[in-house]
Amino acid sequence: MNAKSPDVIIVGGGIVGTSTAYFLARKGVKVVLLEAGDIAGGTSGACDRAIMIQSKNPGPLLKMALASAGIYERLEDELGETLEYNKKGGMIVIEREEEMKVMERIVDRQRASGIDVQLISRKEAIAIQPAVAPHIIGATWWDGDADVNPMAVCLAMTRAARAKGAKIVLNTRVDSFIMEKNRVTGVNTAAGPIRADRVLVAAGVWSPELGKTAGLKIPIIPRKGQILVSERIAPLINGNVLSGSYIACKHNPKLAEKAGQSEKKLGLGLSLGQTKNGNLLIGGTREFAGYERSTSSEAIKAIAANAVRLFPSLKNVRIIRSFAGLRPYTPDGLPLLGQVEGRPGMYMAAGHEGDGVALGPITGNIMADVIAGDQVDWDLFPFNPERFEDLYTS
Amino acid sequence: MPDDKLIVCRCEEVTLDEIKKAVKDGASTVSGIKKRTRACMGMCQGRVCQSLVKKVLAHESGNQADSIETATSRSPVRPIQLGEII
Amino acid sequence: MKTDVAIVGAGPAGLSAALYLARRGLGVVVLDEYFRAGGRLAGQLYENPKKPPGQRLWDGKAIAEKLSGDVKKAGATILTGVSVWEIAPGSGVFISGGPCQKIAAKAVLIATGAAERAMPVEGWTIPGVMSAGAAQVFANVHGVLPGRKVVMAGIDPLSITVAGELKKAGVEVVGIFLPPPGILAGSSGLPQWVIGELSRSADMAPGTFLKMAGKLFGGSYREVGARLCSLAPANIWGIPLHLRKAVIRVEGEEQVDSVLTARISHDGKIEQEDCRIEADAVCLSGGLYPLTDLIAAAGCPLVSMPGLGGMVPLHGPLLQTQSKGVFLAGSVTGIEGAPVAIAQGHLAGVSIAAFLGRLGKGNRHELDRAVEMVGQAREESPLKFYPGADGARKELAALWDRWKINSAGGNYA
Amino acid sequence: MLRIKGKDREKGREGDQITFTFNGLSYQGLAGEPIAAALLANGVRTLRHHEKSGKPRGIYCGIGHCYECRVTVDGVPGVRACLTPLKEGMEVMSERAGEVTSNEN
Repeated sequence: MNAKSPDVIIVGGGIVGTSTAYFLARKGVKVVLLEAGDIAGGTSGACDRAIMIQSKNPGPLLKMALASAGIYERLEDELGETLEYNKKGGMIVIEREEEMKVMERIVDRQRASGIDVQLISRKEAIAIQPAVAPHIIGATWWDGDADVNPMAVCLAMTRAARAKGAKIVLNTRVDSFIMEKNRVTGVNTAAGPIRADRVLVAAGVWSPELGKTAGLKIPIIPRKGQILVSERIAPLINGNVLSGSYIACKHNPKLAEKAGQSEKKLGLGLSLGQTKNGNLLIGGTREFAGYERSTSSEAIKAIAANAVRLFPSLKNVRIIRSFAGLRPYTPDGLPLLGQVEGRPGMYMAAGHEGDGVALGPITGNIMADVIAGDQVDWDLFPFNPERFEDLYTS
Repeated sequence: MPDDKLIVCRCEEVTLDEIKKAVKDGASTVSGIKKRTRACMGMCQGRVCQSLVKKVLAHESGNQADSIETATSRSPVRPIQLGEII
Repeated sequence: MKTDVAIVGAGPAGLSAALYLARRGLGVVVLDEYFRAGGRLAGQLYENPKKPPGQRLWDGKAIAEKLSGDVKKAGATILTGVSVWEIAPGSGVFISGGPCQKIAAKAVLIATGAAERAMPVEGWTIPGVMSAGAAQVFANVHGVLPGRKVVMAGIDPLSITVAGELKKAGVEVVGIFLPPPGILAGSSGLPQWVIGELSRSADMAPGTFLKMAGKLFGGSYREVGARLCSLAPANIWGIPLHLRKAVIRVEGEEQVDSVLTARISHDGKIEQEDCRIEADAVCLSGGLYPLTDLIAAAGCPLVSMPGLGGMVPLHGPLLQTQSKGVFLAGSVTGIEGAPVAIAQGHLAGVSIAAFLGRLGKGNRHELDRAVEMVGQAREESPLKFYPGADGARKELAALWDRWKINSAGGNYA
Repeated sequence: MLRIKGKDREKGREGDQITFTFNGLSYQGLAGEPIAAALLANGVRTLRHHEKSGKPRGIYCGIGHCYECRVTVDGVPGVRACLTPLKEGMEVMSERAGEVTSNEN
């Protein structure tokens, strides 16, 4: 393609790929980012905007989310662009006793991990969130949760990377790896082959297809999330809101069994936030439906009913569109980060499911260190792509 | 005519200048313009401005306006109150 | 609510389909966002020179009234003030603003018509600036004028017709101008292109104003050339038609108070700012395009057909689509006039009856007849909105055949 | 008045003269005509102000596609004035920046 080969090829222009490109370029590493469509054209452009840290499972993921939050706090200054970053807190509303029990345990563990998340009373919750339904029995609240415009983040990272010498190639699909025995030495694209010693796969749900060409079975499955967008309204929602049922089911799948058939299939749970422009983002679903990204009236109605139950005044609000994104689900809920030992030259950073926005910056930061061969301050063992036994098919 | 004064998307007040800048930033589809500028994302959902956005995209890329793909239509195609569908 | 057929759009196409289906004894619910049935028929009043004497008058409002009356008499339900927000192929449509949330139906007809293409000019958000179509609706349907002193920007059959209608209603139409040149106006900002388009459509123009335009531009190339060189406006019934001047800015704070024009070169460049004209309303015209969002959201592919006004849903000769049980009629299939829409509505009705097994074996000829009638309506059509419509229809038919073969026949014999 | 007089008055099939208010001021209109038509007939062109810029907006497409003419009618926000028939005593309000609330249950 170009005369001089880059040091590193990044496949994927979502939040993980663009932030890795930025942090690598900042180190002076010569990067080419290849994107099949447009920046934030996949999952990063079809998600909500929550950086909800209190909902993360205590452990390595939570630790990373906190580090990522630290990067976000100074990112607007660093990149010189507005990212609509807003640290205005987050709430998980609790409707039922069994949810309360699960949430109590989660809150205990999170407090032990150093997050000052509070269990608050119904009255306190209503004081913070006047629009919430009076039937809730309590809530959690943490000041440290935030939100951001994920598309703005990807675009700003891209511009900053470009300014530091990275080459960004859009509308260029990577079809396969170039292999020399087990070693990855480049990629084949529609525009021709590109060689590099190191290739990072940051293609989210589209990573498995590419992995196949290197004899890998990457265990990422698309999980569809449908979200509604409202008309612009006056400020109504403070910070981000999740429903306890969503978190409780995530941490205690037995609770999900109680949900109705249709709810179970859709994986229904409320997520609610308001953009700087005043639009509400009302989620959502978690469905295994392959790679199709359609929205359905069934889901729209279910999301609407769920939202109005928890925020009754939403019944007067108009929704103006819906969209669906594909979250990269992994069997153990952790992303695949690091070098693929059996394929020298190949690196992976994919599989964040719904945590991509929260973890994108730190992921890019860590991967830049890993790829550049710099000292890595993180224990990446839990994220090792080789933890999946059947990763290699050849 | 000054491009920064000519509004293309009435709902979100996006100017021709902003749309041209988005093209320079890499947008090659209506969706690329949407995520960079908010054009086509207001109450009318692009019924008024999408054809204009496509013209700019086509012009800047040297193609025919009809070669630019229309953004995916998704329900609801008209604003609806949540209370009406529960 | 449950019925056999849900029809989206109570314009000429939707009503004509409803009439046929209801008379066949099928349950029909017609839905429209407007509070009155008739669609764009309501604003139409012209004479069709292609019809025999005595049959030339096209009184859209009278036709709409008769048609919706007949539809109701035949037993169909017309629900107005209702928006359809999603088609559920095979099971009906979801609605807002109606007596229920869903109209369950075995077949759906999309007859959503057209929308106007925007023709922006600096200052076009100032109150008093509206689309040419809006001015037509307010003047002809509601009997309210857009202003006392009106400037029209954009030169096409619709804008000339509306300017004439406004003048007749007592408005001072200051002039019809080119739109501001640039990317957004494209070829419609080029004097030469505009003249070509006008002469192509004006020779069979309905209504006095377009006929006047026909006389002006339908003549020899020399005459057209002379017009191009001349800076003086043409004159259509006292309305100056400026082929070398464009509206480049609308001015005013709370509402329009003036319009800035500029002289335009042959190749569509601003030569010099011309003058400031006082006006209290500006109409913008950019032509029509098929309103396809509803059918597209149902997953039907759109294909680009400039001859039909833009992107149109892929559909077959019997107005069927790739979604089983979803049919189309009227301008959503491509921009054409109301008589064609009525004929298409009838065809869609017959086609839906056949789809539902309600046509009866002895009545297959009705389908052929209905197809013929659409052809005939096209022949007699007084106005072609876009050149190349016939070619586009053929191309569309070929695309449909190719899809049918590739998908092993689809659902249609 | 911008209303077509005389014989052409029959163009609209609307009914009797009725009274309604817009932003608290009283106007006359014809029952059954669109709110936007009644306001235009009274010379009222500004129907709302843009939520972000505060710039005035009025009728644009006239057939319900553009949502520029949305107003609050008897407390219900986001109503398209071009599609909504006028009724006696209707209270019509502009929607202004920051005033579009949906808090009331």
